[in-house]
Amino acid sequence: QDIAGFNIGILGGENAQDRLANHECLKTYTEEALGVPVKLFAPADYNGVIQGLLGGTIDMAWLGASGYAATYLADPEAVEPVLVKINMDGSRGYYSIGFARIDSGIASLDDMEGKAFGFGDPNSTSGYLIPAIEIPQYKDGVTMAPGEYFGDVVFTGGHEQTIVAVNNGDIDAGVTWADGQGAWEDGYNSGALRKAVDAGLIDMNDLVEIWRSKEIPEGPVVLRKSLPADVKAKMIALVDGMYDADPECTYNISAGESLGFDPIDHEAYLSIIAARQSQSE
Amino acid sequence: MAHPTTHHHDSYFDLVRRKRLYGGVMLVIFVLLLASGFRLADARNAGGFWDGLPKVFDFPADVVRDTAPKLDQLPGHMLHFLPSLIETINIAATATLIGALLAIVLSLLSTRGLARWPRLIGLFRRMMDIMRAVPEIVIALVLIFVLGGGPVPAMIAIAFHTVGALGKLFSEVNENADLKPVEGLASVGSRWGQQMWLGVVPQVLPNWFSYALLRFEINVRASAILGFVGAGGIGYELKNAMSWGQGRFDEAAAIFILLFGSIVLFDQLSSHVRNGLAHKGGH
Amino acid sequence: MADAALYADADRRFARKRVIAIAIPAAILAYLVYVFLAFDISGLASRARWDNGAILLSDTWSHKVHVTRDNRAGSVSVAIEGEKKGTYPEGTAPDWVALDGETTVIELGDGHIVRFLPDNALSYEVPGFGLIRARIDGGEVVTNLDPDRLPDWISLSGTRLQITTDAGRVSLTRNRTEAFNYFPGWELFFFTLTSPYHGHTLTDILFGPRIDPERGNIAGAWHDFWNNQMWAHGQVAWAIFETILMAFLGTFGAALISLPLAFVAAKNFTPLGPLRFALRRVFDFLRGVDGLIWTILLSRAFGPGPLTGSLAILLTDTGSFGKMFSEALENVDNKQIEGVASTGARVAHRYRFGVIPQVTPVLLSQVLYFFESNTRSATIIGAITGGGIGLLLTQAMITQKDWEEVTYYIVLVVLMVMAMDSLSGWLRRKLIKGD
Amino acid sequence: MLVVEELTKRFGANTAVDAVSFTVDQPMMIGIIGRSGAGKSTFLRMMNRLTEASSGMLAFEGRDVLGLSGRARRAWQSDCAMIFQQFNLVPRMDVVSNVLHGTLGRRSTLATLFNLFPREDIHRAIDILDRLGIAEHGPKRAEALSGGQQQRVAIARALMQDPKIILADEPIASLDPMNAQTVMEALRRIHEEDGRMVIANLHTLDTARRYCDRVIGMRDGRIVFDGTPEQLTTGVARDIYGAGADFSEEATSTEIRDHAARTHTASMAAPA
Amino acid sequence: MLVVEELTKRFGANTAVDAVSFTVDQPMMIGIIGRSGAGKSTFLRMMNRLTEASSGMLAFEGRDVLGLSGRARRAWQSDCAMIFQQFNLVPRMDVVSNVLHGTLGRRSTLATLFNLFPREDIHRAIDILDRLGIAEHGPKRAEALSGGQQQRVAIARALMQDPKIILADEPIASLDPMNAQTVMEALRRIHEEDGRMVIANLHTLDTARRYCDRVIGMRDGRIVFDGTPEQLTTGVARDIYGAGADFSEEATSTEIRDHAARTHTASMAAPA
Ligand SMILES: Nc1ncnc2c1ncn2[C@@H]1O[C@H](COP(=O)(O)OP(=O)(O)OP(=O)(O)O)[C@@H](O)[C@H]1O
Ligand SMILES: Nc1ncnc2c1ncn2[C@@H]1O[C@H](COP(=O)(O)OP(=O)(O)OP(=O)(O)O)[C@@H](O)[C@H]1O
Ligand SMILES: [Mg+2]
Ligand SMILES: [Mg+2]
Repeated sequence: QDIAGFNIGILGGENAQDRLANHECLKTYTEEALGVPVKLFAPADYNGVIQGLLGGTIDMAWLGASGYAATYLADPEAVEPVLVKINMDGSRGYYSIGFARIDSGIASLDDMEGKAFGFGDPNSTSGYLIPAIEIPQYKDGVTMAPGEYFGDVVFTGGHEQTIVAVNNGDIDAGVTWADGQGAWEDGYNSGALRKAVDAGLIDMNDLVEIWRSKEIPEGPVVLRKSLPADVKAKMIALVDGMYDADPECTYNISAGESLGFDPIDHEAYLSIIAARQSQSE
Repeated sequence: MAHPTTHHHDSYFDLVRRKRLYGGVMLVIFVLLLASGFRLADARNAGGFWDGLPKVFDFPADVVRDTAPKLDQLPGHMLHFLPSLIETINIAATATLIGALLAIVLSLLSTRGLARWPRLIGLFRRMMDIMRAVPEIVIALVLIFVLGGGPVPAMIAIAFHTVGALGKLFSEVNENADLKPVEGLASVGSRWGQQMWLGVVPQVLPNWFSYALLRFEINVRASAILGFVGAGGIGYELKNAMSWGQGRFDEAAAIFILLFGSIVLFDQLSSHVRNGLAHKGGH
Repeated sequence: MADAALYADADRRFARKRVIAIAIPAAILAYLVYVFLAFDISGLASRARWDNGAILLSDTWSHKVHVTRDNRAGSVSVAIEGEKKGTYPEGTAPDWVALDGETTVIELGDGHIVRFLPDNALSYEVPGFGLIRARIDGGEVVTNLDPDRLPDWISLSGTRLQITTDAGRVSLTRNRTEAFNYFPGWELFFFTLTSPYHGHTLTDILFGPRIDPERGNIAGAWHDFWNNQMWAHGQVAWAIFETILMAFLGTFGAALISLPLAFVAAKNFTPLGPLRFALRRVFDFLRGVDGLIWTILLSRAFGPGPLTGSLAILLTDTGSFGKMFSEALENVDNKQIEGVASTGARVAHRYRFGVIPQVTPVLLSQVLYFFESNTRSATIIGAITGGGIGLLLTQAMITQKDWEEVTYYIVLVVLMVMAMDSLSGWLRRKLIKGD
Repeated sequence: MLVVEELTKRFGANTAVDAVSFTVDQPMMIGIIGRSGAGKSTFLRMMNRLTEASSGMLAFEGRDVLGLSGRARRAWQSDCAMIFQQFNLVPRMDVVSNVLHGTLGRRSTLATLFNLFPREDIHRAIDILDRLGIAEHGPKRAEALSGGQQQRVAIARALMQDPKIILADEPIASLDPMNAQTVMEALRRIHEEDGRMVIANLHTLDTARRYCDRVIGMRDGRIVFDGTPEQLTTGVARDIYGAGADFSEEATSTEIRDHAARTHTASMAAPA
Repeated sequence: MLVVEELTKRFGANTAVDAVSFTVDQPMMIGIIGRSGAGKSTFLRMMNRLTEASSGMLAFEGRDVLGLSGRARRAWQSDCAMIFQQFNLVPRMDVVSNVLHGTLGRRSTLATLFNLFPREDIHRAIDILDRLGIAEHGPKRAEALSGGQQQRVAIARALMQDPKIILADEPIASLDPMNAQTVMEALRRIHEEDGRMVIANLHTLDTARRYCDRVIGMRDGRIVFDGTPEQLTTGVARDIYGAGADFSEEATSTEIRDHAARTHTASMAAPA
């Protein structure tokens, strides 16, 4: 069967206008490859793209791992993961980093008893799902229910807001994402901390890392399952081969340096899905 | 018999022709705008209108499916979220109160015939226009950046917008106020504040009050919405529950019922009070 | 002397008035105090980050240029706002940066001079303070500063040095040496560095010789301005249009739908009580659920985009209009209807000539008022569904760095809303008073 | 040609029109007088079928008016034009359109829904306006006219119906004396020139005396007087108005007599 | 004690008051007459400083009235009470409060906000109302009173100011003759008993003749007559009113003469 158009949903920490601009090259390539008009959508939060995928109005997106799990749990037949970004060192993961202000005297989760802790967006893997599961494993007695171990647990709304909130002292510690490469004082090579440093919002001397998750798999590029097989094949080939064909465009769509994309499948996300399901209970 | 009045006939037919032409052109333009606007929006949307129409109830169905087995937990959830609801209502009430008080001052300052400094009327009007034009969400986000999350940024943001919105309505009310009492008070050597308080306020208070109530209703909704961007209250809880999706829709449903219930409650309450005012202050 | 009873009565009345005059402000004050306590306003003052506010404020009217040295590779780059799109071509730099092989000399102005020295060293001459020297030694930051007597504008740890002065900001870590220089204005607002028109004045472009041999000046300049990568004016214009489109479709669509429904919900036109009651509750429901929530519900069926936003506005407004229209219909003056009815006119004609002419001005003015206020709502709705200026605006705010863009968008939104305000006012006057 | 028998209207416990009977043999100008609440309006409204009668019979040229329904009822309304105290025009529409509404009983087609009336009707409407001396106001909105002019528009609308009867419910109560005279004279002329029957509710005796061929007095829903203007003595008027011996006819007068006194007191009363 | 010199007020090109000069040596009751637009109101408003003069001088007991500002200006307004044609009371407030407003020139805004009027002021207000014969209406809202009563409340407010001068701008123009008489008599009594100066704009000759000690006639902003009531002949009046030979004094009269004619025309004009 044929398709009349192709819609790409894009997420990420950059502002919408930059995101759209960065994906303009992908749009051009896709139009060439599929011969149909392509539209880009940059909704404000994960939920917008997830709803689009579930409703069948968005054909392709690059989701976070938790976002994929949410989509899968809502409708296993909606999308399939096809590709994942490869980092400069060849890894396919990143970390959730817990951090606090250095002058608060907090050095680890042990010092967080009775203090306020902040997550980002509930649909974020590193900003919520993984720390929500792994932090309680830190030691006995740690739970994520407000008022039990932590004095309060809040959602700040996103990585950027978490950083500002911790820096301001609104909350005592929070979690955000980083690639874990490079040095703490630079805010690592990439991630939300690095962006805040570059923007002049924070001084890494003021902050300290208090916790780090296990490696989190990068979120997959997903395609709607009901797309025609040839469309899927063309798109996979296009994105997979992008790094060789147009490194500049790869840089743009992966929001930084990377080694391009590699194929991946559903199995890689089983643990995340299980984690998400356990959080839903 | 038509002879002496031919020109009446002609002039009327001219009028009719002109009116039909204008009316027709306006109608055509409007229909064209609407139709092409719809097609454009449809084309720019991810999903088309006609394809989406049958799926309109998918999302509510998901929510219901998720909530139905956990119906017994709803009252518990509601109780749990009640403090957030109260926070939302407090935000709206405070913002309406502060906004209305400032709007009163600004509206008096910008009403011809009442203004303390007639030359500055334009300035105060522009001020209100701008306050009205800036969306609450913008101010809230800026303030969250400076003050941190919580109810205060939302309160200030809503109050700011309220000043502009109510200020305009209030000054329309003021314009219809009878100036005779004001002049009478001016002639005894009273100050501006006394003239306003005794001469204007008693005349316009019922109308001010009814507009302020209407605004309060709107502000309850606005403060719930600002919760979506981290300004606390019930909106924040709703957003978290909604965007998690499957698994927490029961919480979303509970919050939704709370929020909707209180909006309807205030709506009914305020239209009740306003009707009462309208009838009492008939003249 | 008047009757003592009159005195006593007046005294009593005035005493009561006085109590009311004091009780009402006191009640309001008490509530405000309660709220201030509940919202912890006093604590807020201490938590407020005015320096964040200062960054925001300065960023709204100024921009910064990053001079960055990669301490591992040794390469130096100059980039406006540190963005790839604003990077100066390799080997070029603005005139306050001297790229001199090993050493880079940066004049921040007011006598502040920063030098990126060989071996990952750094010197910063701060007038009135002295020369600050720092370098990376064995992965550690080593400086000539006395760690116990640091001024509060210097932040120093074993791994990082940061100096913030009025002239700019300098930081040094193992990986990078960086200097920020601040300038007023929105850099690259018209043309990015890649455009041949960058740095030319308007008169140059309009009347000067051809700058780009390929294209005419005006067409070329317009093209580069419209497609400016940094500011994306074309996209922003489209976003504004999309926002207005959402408001337009939503408002007028709702008006068309609610008009017939309002007749059904009006007491004097529909004798069927239960039907009227049911319809009124539907209106309440549509109105009670905010547009934003409708947006979320609808995004499953229609996906992101302006249509979803329009439909959300349409749903809420159908509720509002339904209620307002039916109230207007209940208030119609019966005289006109009776006048038409007395000639033996059919029901349809009674409505057409007895009802429609009277309610049109009321309805029209309500619709236009909503149209204006919906352009503002559409800004917020767009922020969630992915469309219009609202999305650009909130996203630029949430990422918290592009405050100059935020300012740009806010100015545009305010202008847009004010323009809609005057347009609707103009239409109201034209259609209602004139005719 | 008009027979009214035991016509009654009850609003709940209150009987507004109580077994009214009378007969009219030929077109004439009839005035109904009576004080406020006597049932005058209710009676006219029942004739035009704007209000349903509770019981009784009303026949015009053999037509059983009260039994008509649907098309026949509308045809009757078209034959029986009504003029109201408050004019009951459509104030936002132009004068000619208002007059054209008089044709709606006969020409209620789809085209008229869009305010598209036949050309010859428009010409006739303007001619009628001309006859009433207000043709030059044709293109104006009705609300832009003075009360007297608006009432003449209402009369034009009535004439446009080409009715057999014109009912006028206190046509001059909202008008100043000058305009009142013009309007009453117009009605009288229509009666005389076209031979149409006119029934007018009036609240002043002298108007009824001056313009009518026959006067019916009502009180508490019942007819208490039916005769010629000449028979209408002050004593009879006292009965109709239920007034005591201190009743002064002048208290109800609208005649223009004492010009100087009026203008200055009128100008004083207006701003009060 | 009152000196007016070359007092002028221009509204754009229009000169409303044109170089008016006169002097008053002792408290008296002065009537200013002239037809509509002659500048009477503008003159009084300038005296009270409700309208700023364009040029000229006005001094009262040596005080340069036009140069005052701020507190001194308010003190002058407090000394110079004003009574308006439309009473200019606060209609929704009770009568006693309205009278108390006369003391506002001396009260702070905050005290006003909380309704803190001293007890003795309240009692004095009631005494004044009593003097004017309306003490029993004290608790009623001002709007619930008849026009004549409202004007007396306005006079009470003026007396509450304990003023040196009372300015009255057509105080009886909105009143019926009965009430007009009461109000004029009250003003006259105040003048005679308290010795306050009263300046009243009047639009009728006979009132001015009957109550005033001195009459000033204005026409087109200028003083065209200044003398005793006795000097005010019909010829002079013709000058003032700019009327031709057909001028009848009675056309401007408010005296109570023909009661029956008045009441019925007044009742008719009201609904127009
Ligand atoms: N729709 C109605 N419902 C109830 N009672 C009514 C209604 N219309 C009229 N009445 C009552 O019927 C009685 C006669 O009223 P009607 O209007 O016919 O009197 P009228 O002679 O025309 O008086 P007016 O001079 O005030 O117009 C009055 O008591 C009135 O209150
Ligand atoms: N605020 C104003 N702006 C412009 N012109 C004014 C203003 N007030 C009064 N005038 C003009 O000044 C002239 C004198 O007016 P004024 O009201 O003093 O006359 P008057 O003698 O009191 O007349 P009336 O008997 O109608 O009250 C008139 O031509 C009037 O139009
Ligand atoms: Mg009647
Ligand atoms: Mg005057």
